[in-house]
This record gives sequence, C-alpha cells and structure tokens, in this order.
Amino acid sequence: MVVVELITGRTLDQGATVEEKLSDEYFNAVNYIELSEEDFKQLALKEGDRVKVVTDFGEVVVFAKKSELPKGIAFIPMGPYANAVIDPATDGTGMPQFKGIKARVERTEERVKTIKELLEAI
Amino acid sequence: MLIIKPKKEFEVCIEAELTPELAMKSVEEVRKFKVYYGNRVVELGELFEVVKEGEDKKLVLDGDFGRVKWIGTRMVDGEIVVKGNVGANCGAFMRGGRIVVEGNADDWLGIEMAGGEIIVKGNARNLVGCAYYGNAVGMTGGKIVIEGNAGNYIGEKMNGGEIVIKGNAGDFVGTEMRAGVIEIHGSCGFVGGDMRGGEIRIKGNFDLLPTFRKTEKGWVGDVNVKGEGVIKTF
Amino acid sequence: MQDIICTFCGSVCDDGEYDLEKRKVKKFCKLGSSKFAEKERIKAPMIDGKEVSYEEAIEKAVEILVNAKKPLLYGWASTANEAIRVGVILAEKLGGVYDQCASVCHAPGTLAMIEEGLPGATLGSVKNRADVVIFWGSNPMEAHPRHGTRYSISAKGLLVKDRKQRKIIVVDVRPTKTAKIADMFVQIKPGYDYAIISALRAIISGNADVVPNEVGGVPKEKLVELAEIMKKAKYGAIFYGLGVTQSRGRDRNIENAIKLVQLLNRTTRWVIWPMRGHYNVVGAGEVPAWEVGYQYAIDFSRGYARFSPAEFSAVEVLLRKDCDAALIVASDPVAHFPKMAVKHLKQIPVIQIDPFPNMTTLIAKVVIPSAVYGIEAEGTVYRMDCVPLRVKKILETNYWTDEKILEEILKRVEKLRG
Amino acid sequence: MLWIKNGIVVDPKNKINAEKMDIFVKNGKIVAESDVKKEDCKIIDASGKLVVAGGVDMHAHIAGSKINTGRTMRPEEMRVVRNIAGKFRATLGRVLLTAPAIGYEYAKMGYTTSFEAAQPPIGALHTHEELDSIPMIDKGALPVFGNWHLVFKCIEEKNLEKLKALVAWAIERTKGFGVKVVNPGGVEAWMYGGNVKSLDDQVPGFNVTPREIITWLIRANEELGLPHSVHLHCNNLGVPGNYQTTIESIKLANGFRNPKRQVLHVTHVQFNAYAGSSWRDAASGAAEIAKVVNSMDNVTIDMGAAIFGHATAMTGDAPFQFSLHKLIGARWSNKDTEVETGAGIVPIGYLPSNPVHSLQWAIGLELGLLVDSNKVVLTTDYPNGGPFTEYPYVMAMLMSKKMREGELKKVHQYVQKTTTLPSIDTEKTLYEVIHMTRSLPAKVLGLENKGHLGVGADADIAIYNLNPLETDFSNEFEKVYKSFKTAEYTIKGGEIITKNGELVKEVFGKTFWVDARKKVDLEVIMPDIKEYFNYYSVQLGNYGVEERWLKNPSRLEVV
Repeated sequence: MVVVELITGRTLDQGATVEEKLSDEYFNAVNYIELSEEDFKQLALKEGDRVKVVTDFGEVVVFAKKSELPKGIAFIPMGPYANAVIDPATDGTGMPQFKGIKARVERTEERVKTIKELLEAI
Repeated sequence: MLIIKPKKEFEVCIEAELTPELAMKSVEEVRKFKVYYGNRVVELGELFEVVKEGEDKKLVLDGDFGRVKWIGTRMVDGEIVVKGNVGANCGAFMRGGRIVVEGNADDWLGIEMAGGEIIVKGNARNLVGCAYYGNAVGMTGGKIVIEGNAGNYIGEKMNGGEIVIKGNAGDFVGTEMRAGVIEIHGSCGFVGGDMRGGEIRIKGNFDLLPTFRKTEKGWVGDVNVKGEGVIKTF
Repeated sequence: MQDIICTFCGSVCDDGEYDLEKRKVKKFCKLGSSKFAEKERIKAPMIDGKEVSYEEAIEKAVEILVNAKKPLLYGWASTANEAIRVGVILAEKLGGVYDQCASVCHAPGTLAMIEEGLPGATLGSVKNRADVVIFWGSNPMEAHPRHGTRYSISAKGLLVKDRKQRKIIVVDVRPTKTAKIADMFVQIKPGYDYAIISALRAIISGNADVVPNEVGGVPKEKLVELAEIMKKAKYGAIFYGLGVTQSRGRDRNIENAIKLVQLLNRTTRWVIWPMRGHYNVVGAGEVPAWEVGYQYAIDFSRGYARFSPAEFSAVEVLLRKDCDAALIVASDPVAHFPKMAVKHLKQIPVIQIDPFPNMTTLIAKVVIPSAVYGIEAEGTVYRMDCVPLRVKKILETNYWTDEKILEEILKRVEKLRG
Repeated sequence: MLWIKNGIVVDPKNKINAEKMDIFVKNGKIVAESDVKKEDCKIIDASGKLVVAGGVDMHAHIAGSKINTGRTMRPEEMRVVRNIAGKFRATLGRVLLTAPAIGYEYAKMGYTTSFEAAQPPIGALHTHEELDSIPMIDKGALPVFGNWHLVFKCIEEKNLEKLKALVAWAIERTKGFGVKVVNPGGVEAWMYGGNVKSLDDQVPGFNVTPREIITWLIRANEELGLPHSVHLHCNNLGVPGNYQTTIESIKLANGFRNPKRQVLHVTHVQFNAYAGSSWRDAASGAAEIAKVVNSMDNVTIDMGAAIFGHATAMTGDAPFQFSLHKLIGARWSNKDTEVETGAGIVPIGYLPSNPVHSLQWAIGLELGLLVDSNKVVLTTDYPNGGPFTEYPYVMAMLMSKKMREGELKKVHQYVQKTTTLPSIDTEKTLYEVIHMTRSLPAKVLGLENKGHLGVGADADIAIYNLNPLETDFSNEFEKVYKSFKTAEYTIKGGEIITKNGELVKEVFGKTFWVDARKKVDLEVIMPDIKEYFNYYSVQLGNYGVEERWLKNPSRLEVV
C-alpha cells in the first residue's frame, strides 16, 4: 500500500470522448490512476494491473499507469471514477475538493467496474 | 417560552426567520407565521407543532432543524435553544440575545454578527462570523463558541467580537481580519492571510503563512498589508 | 465552409474549415475534431426509456417542474446564450435554482472577483503584448490545445512577435505537458498556492526578509527569481486553471493572485484570467448576471434572485437534498459530481436536454434530445475572455434546439402559473 | 389610438410652454387631431397634469461587459428587490440594476430612450444582447474609437478617406450609433502602464496625439454627416486641474460647423471640471468651462452629476480606473481589449461628509446651472455619478435655489469656497429642464422623432401629476421631485406601459443603428483592416453583428 495525494483533472482523451460517455473510449479515458515510478514500483505493479483507491469518502478500483509524477502524487482523470473518491465538501464555496485528497492505493485483483455498474452502486 | 417541533421530515429545506419575538405572540399568531417551504409560502403551523409555556422571551426548537435556515436572523434579545442541528445562516446579523445549538450548525453561522452570543455544542461548518458576499466587514461584536470543530473560513474580515473554537478549525482562519479575537483550542490550517489587526490564539498546530514576522508578542503581520495582527500559541 | 467556430472548449477557435462532403473539420485540435465528428445521438425524446414525441416529453417535463417545491436547473455551459436566457427566466418563473457548470469549475474565480475585481484582458491583448505568460494550475496543452498557438505561448503578436520573445512559466504540482514546453517550471506542494502567492507579494513589495527559505516546496531563491521576472515583464499574463480553483484555498488562492496582480500593476502591466473550460461557460454566467443579477448558485424560491454558493450551488443543493426535481441542460452532472451529490439526483425526477447520451441519461425520467450548437444550430457564445462569437449552423437537422425546447416549456409553465 | 385630453403640454422643440392642449396618438406616432377617429380613441384625462415627451438619456452605461462585470463583482448591489416575479419579471438592484430593472425603472420615471455610451467594438454583440434584454425603452450604443490602432494608423497617414471608411465600417459592424472617444491615446498608453497628460502628448508607439485623434475624428464624423457628433470623454478625467484640458478639448470644435447640431459633445463634464493641483486643494473649474461652452455654438455637454450614495465607476478609461483603485483601495476590474480599447470598473460612493465628494456634487450642479440650457444635458453618467433614478433630484435642484440652499447645509462646507454653487441664483425654468431631459438630448443624438410631441414624433409620452401653471417650482421642490420620480402615465410607442409607478405592459423598444456605408468607399480601408486582423484573436469574417441577430433593429441610413 502507498499513501498519495490524489489530484483529478482534465486530459486530452477524456476531453475528446466527453460527448460519448457511454462508449468504450470514454471508459478507457477515465478509468485509470497515474502513479509515480517509485509508487508504481513499490506496489510491484505492471501496466494494466488494477489498484484499489481508498479515501475518507469512498473507494474505487481502477487500472494503474506509470507516469512522471513526483512520488506521493497520483492522478485520476476527471469523471465517475475520480468522483467516487473525492471530497464532496465544498467548504461553503459550492466547489467540491477535486484535488489534493489523501488516498491509499493498494494492489487488487478486483475487477474495474463499468460506468453503469459504478452508477448502480451509488 | 415557545416550543416549536417539526411535524415531519421535510422534502426540501425551509427558510424560517424564527426569533424570540415569536415567544411574545399568541400561539395562533405563531402558527400563521410565514415560512418558505421551497417555493411555497406556508404557515408555520402546517409544518411545526407549537406549544407555549410561560411568557419568557425564549424559543425552544425541539428536533432536527438542520434543514431550517435563517434561524435567529437579526435577533436583538431573548434566547433560542435548538435541541438538535441548525441550518445555514443561523444568527445572521444578530445584535443581541443568545442562541444555543445542542447539535451541529451549518454554514454561515453568525454572519456579520454585531452582538449577543452563539454557543454550538457540536460542530460548525464553514464561514462562521464572516462578511456576506460582497460586504466589507464581518463580525463586529458578540461571541461565538463552538465546542466541537469548525470548518473553513472562520472570522473573515472580522472587526470585533470573539470566536472560540474548542476543537479544530479548518483552513483560512481570520483572513483579512481587522480586530477581535479568535481562539482555537485544537489545530487549524492557514491563519491570518492579509490580517490587519486583531489576535488569533492557537493551541495546536497550524500552517503559518510566509508573511508574518516573529516578535515577542507572537507572529505579527500580514506584512503584505502592513498588518499588525498577532498570531500566538497558548 | 470557412471561419467555422468550434463549440468545444473555452478557446472557441473560429478559424475552422468544414468539408461538407467529407463531414470533417480542418485546423481544429483533437478536441475540436472530436466535436465535429459524427457520434451516437439520443434518437428521440423519451419518458422512462420509452420513445415519445417532443410535445409529450415537454408536457411531462412541465408537469414535473411545476409540481416541484424546488427544481434545480443545472448545466448551461454547452449551449447558446439564447437558450440560457430562456432557462434563467424559466428558473425565475418556477421559483427554482439556477446553477451552471462553473460551480464545479471556475466559479471560485467569481468569488474572488467579488472580493478584489478582475484585472484582465482579451486574448488578443495577450497575444499582441504579453512577454511573460504564467500558467498557474492550468494545462492548456491538454485542456485547451490551441490556446498556446492562437493566443498565448507561440502566438504571433504585434509587439511580441513569437515564442522566442515570450517567456512561458508553469506553476503546478506535477510536470504537465505544458510544463515540458515552458521556459521555467515551478513545482509546488499541493495546497500551497496561497502561501506561495503571499510570499511573492512580500518579495515584490520589499519584504523578502520575512519570507522563509522554503515555501510550499519551493526554495526562496526560486521565488525571488520568479518575482524578478514578474517585475521585469513589460506586460505579463497569469492564466489560472482548475489546479487553483479545485484545490485547497479555491477562491482564496485566486483572490491572493489578483492582489499580486494589483501590486504588479503599480510598476508594470499584468493581467490575470481564468482558463474557462466549456465553450460557453462564460455565457452561462453572463446571461443570468444581466437578467437576474448573479452568475451562478441563484435561488428564486422567494420570487427574486438570491446568490449563495454555500447554499444554492448544485452540489450543495444536492448534498442538502434541497431540490425535488432537476432539469439538466447540456451537461452531465452524474459523471462530474461527487458520488454523494449523484445519490440525491438518483432519487428525484430528472429531465435531461442534451444532444448526446451520457451518464445523466441513464438516470433521467424524461430525456429530450437537442441540436448541437455550432453544427446544427446558430447562436451566441462567449469565449473564455468574454469575447462574443456567433456560432454557425452547418448541417440541417430534425432535432429541436435547446432554445426552442426551453421556450416551449416556458410557454406552458407561464400558462399554468399565470 | 390615444387621446390625451386637456394636459398642460411643455414641448420645447415645438416652442410650446405650458399650454393646455390635446395630444393624439395613432400607430405609435403623434398625429394631428384630424388623423384619428375620436370615438375609437382611448381617452386619458390629463387635466391639470404635465404632458411631455418621454425622457431621453443620451449617456448611460446600461449594457455590455462593463455593467455586467459590475453586477458580478458587486453582489451587495443586487440585494435590493424592486419587483417580485409574477406577470412581470423579478427585478433587482440598488444602483446597478439588472437589464429588466433598467427598463422598468426608466419607464416608471417617464424615460423612454437610453443610449449605452461605450461599446467596445469586439464586444458589440454582448452589448446588443443586453440591450435586447432591456424592456420598455428604445436604445442605441456608441462604439469607442479613441484608442483603436486602426484609427491611429489612418491619422498617422493623414488619410481622411480611410478614416471615414473605417468609421462607417465599424459603426455598421458594431450596429453602433456614433463615434465615442474615451481618453484618446491614454488607454493605449495604459497598455504600457502610463497615460497621456496633455492634448499634445505622443501616444506610445504611434505618431499621433490626443489633439489629432479628436480633430480627425470630428472631421471624419462631420464629412460622413452622422446623426450624432463625436462624443468625447476627455483626457485627464478625475485629475485635479483637468478643467484646462477640457477647455482645450472643447475648443477643438472651432472651425467645424453643422447646421443641425453640435460638432462635438463633451460628456460627463463634472468629472473633467476640477481646478487645483491635488485633491487637497481641488476646486471647481465649472464656471470657466461654462464660459467657454456658452461662447461657442457648436459644442454641447452633459453634466455627469454626482448623487450622494452608492455608485460604480465604469469607463473605457482604464488608466483612470486604476488610479481610482489605488486612491481608494477598492476592488478593481480591468479589461484590455485587443488593439481596440480598454475598460475598468471600481466601486465608489459619494458621501456628503467628504470634501471631494461634495465638490463633485456641487460641480455637476454648477454645470447644469451655468451652461445655457440649450447646451447642457442632464445625466449622472449612470452608474458613475449615481443612479439615473435620481434625475428628478437634479431636475428639482436646478429649478429651486431654496432646495439647493437646504442641501448645501448638509454637505461638506469645503464647497463654500471652492465652487460658485452657493452664489448661483439661477433657477432653471420647467421649460428649460424639460428641454435638458428631452428635446436637447434627442437633438444632440440626432434623433428627429424623439424628445418632442410634434406631429410625426414617436408617441413616447410622460404624464406627471404636476400642474406647471399652479406649481411654485422655487418653493415646492419636494412635490416637484416626487412628481418626476413617478410618472402618472408612461406611454411608449403609443402604448401605456406604466401607470403611477405600476407596470402595465412589457414592451421591447427599438435599437437604433447608423449605416453610413454609402458615404464611403469601404475598399480604401479593407486592406488595412485585413492586415490588422492578424493581430486580432478572431477572424474578420466572425467580427461584428448582423442586423438579423437583433430583436428590433432600426437602421438610420446616412445618404
């Protein structure tokens, strides 16, 4: 298990598929977490492995990807997977905290849910 | 004393500017008091049971008022006791009297409060004692005590009065504060951004901004506004 | 067809070429090309998944809306001003709540503007004059791919001729694609934007001695270097993004950055502007501002507009269960709201107006498909810098426009409400 | 059809001064008695009431990015509820109003026309969208020219034909009405953090001066024969000592002549009428300015009166707005706009206890009193000097020395020695004040069918519960003020839209725009425009506003 500061945000692929949310392309554009090389190594992951991301606000299973992030920072593209674990509190601003959430990431054998399954589980 | 009790669970939030003045009215009048149930204007009696016990200027809100907003707005004297949670904007623009919340308080507790006392036994959310949107001055007098934790943005633009938080507070305490005292018994995040005056006392940990000078009095700043506010630990 | 206007992101590029035969757009980026590509559509209006006529769907929508104690009317960032205006008036008539996508995007910038104003510029000013551009928590290479070539990074301007004459700085918590092409990258600790901006203000105003050796993961020398660059700029621009608005500090970060810009303007010229996301998220705020006084998080339950993001932003309304019906126009809150907010949305009747099926379609009771602005419908939109553009109709369609659907709803509501 | 019976008519354009007469309306126009069938007319009994043309506001900021930014940054301004949603729209606003509120409040006061005084060309469509959302009144907008690189280029080349073609092209593209000039050259200097300080300062990067910009634009405007003259917001606005710049600018009209109207309109002169060298020794320069204006027959001004209370400074004069922000420490919005123009917004307020604010208040009134009534229009430069809803205050003040004496007691006594207001005995007549609010602004704008009640005029009419024959304007100023605050009837295009301050019917007026393309050869300027569009952030083909996008456009063709 590693502890990370989770960031969520836009990506080019997420943007290009945002009007096709029920497509496989969108599913693939938003269902992963980017981890730093160190964290990736520490979890003994290889590309395509799955991890469970757990925060105070929920948990979600996503695919793991290696990226150039600094150690301790992880990134999930904005979308339903990210939103399963972000902090909904807006602190009176109307804006939930989409970035900078403490999360635990661990290797898992669990399946990545489809978008519909994710929605049904809410 | 007037006891008001919700009759049912509400479908949407209610706006009811309940003040101790109501305790001075007859039960019939109180039942006819207009409250906002979403976009419907309804009589208080439709949604709440009303019981009168004696003549003192006191309101007992018996039940969960967590979805009832604007309780105690502009009150000047008397007392409100909320037996459960209270909704947003409680004690807004309050000038005197006392509000005791036995549960938790929602956002915007004591907006621009000028006098009186608010005691929350549970937690309070964000924007306690702040200036309302676009206004220049927050709390100017009176006292707010939160026995649990408080959220973010406590005492922004505060220009008098006192806020005491027995637990932890969130981020951005006393931003642009000019006068008054904020006391935090637990820990909090950033403190005193662009503070001009007043005092913030903290018992636990906090995030110090890089714009305060260490002096004998404590941390003085914010230098970005040539401020003379003081942050100290106790 | 020439001068086609893109209805994807806030850059609203207006130099596209559309090939009517191949049904393809040229010159646009990956996002713009995807916008103009053919894709799956909602085929027909539906009630509970069953296909119906537009009129039947509208009748049902009206029934839901007029019976609601507090309907939430949300979305609006991907439609035209003409539709937004009808939507705002509808919210006023219904005594509902109007909120728009900015509330989970750039609305903290509006809160900051309430505190300090917004010293800004059109993108054309930046292109012509800016010799220093800072992307703070924004990543145009992914979110606004042509922003750099058209307006900011390598745009060919009148006074600043090209990329070589312009210094590009990225401030972010991670090395983004934009950071890779920048002249300077300042990597900061998540959540320390506010402290870093305070430190820059102190350095610039001659109080560098107070600033500790390291702030938010950045060594003081680097901050001093950044401050020097800012002071020496002839015309600087800060473009901030969701990295600032969606993380710790939110509006307070921006407020602080605006104060930094105010300070810099005492000795040189600087402007600051948000990198707005959707092509007309600016219109979704400007239209209600002139119609009812506020940009977002507007409650009409008392018969007039009130503004309070702490209470009337869509996420807060949903978290407090403070709405009993929802009309979602040109947006997908089910995909983009936190789980707890979606939970309430699943429990109330939802009406959706959108050209494309999305996650909100999956929970909507009434679904009304609409035409795509900029392709099948004409209308006015505001680019991220508030420059108005009239997007074009290129292709014929049988789909109704958002404006027409909303007008029909409004007409019936007015009839019922008198 | 309407028959307004037995009213006391004041109609300065037609030289009617408080005469009892009937007015007839058909198809939205004033017509002769013989043109109506009396039995089909709706009769309004105006016995003992004042009947005048609907008011014309020739300079206000009512639409576009400036006021809308003002609304956004000032939610505290939007918390005054004026109307609850019902048959009519909900309206809000203290001084800054929502678009529906602007229309409703003008109408309640008997005003039926208002012009947006500064339209950034690239933002023209936004201005028009907001104008289209303002109910009740007729509208127009003045695009700004004084800091546009293309204008500088034509002047540098001393090419009048190009400048004329540019003006005609730009007015058509913006669906604008005339030529507005804001701090010529100064806004361009602001792009480098500076300003211009005199008419002969060189504009950075260009071989032109403010003097040349103003003069050349007057020349182009007059050769084009536009309905309105150049509309000038002078250099050095808000700077003590600026009255001299204002006088110099006014004199630039010398040598130009137009039989129909002025050749230069200088706007919100109150803000440009300060003597002294700093705010510590500032004084009024109004008397000197009045002398010059009165001595010329080709210049008009408007007051830009300051009203005590809240206001919001919003102008295209971006460097001034920044100085104001520095001076008072208030919020500040700025908008540098392509290579065209700029703008700024700062919240302000006028306090009677403040010597400078009192001075500003006094200067506005001095201008209204000292300048010939045929040359000064009543404005507050809404919302810069305050709300337009307080025009009746200014009207009453101009007509009553007694009212002024009372008000002078309430303000900072600094004005006693720094202005001539306490010593002015003039009391403008009702006829003059009606002229200053109706027929004169209509004439200044070049709107022939507005501001009067002659046959053929638009049937925009206000009826006030005020009998001019029985009113002592010197002493009954409270009654005068109250009467003008709320018209008994406001009639727009022949329809009753308000009655005693209640809304009767929502109508949407016209937007006037001027088409002077036939007067020029656009091809002389197109190559330059095309070249300059390399430095725009939009395509030339996407620039501008088409007539069919507007709700109710009315084209005035110049031939």
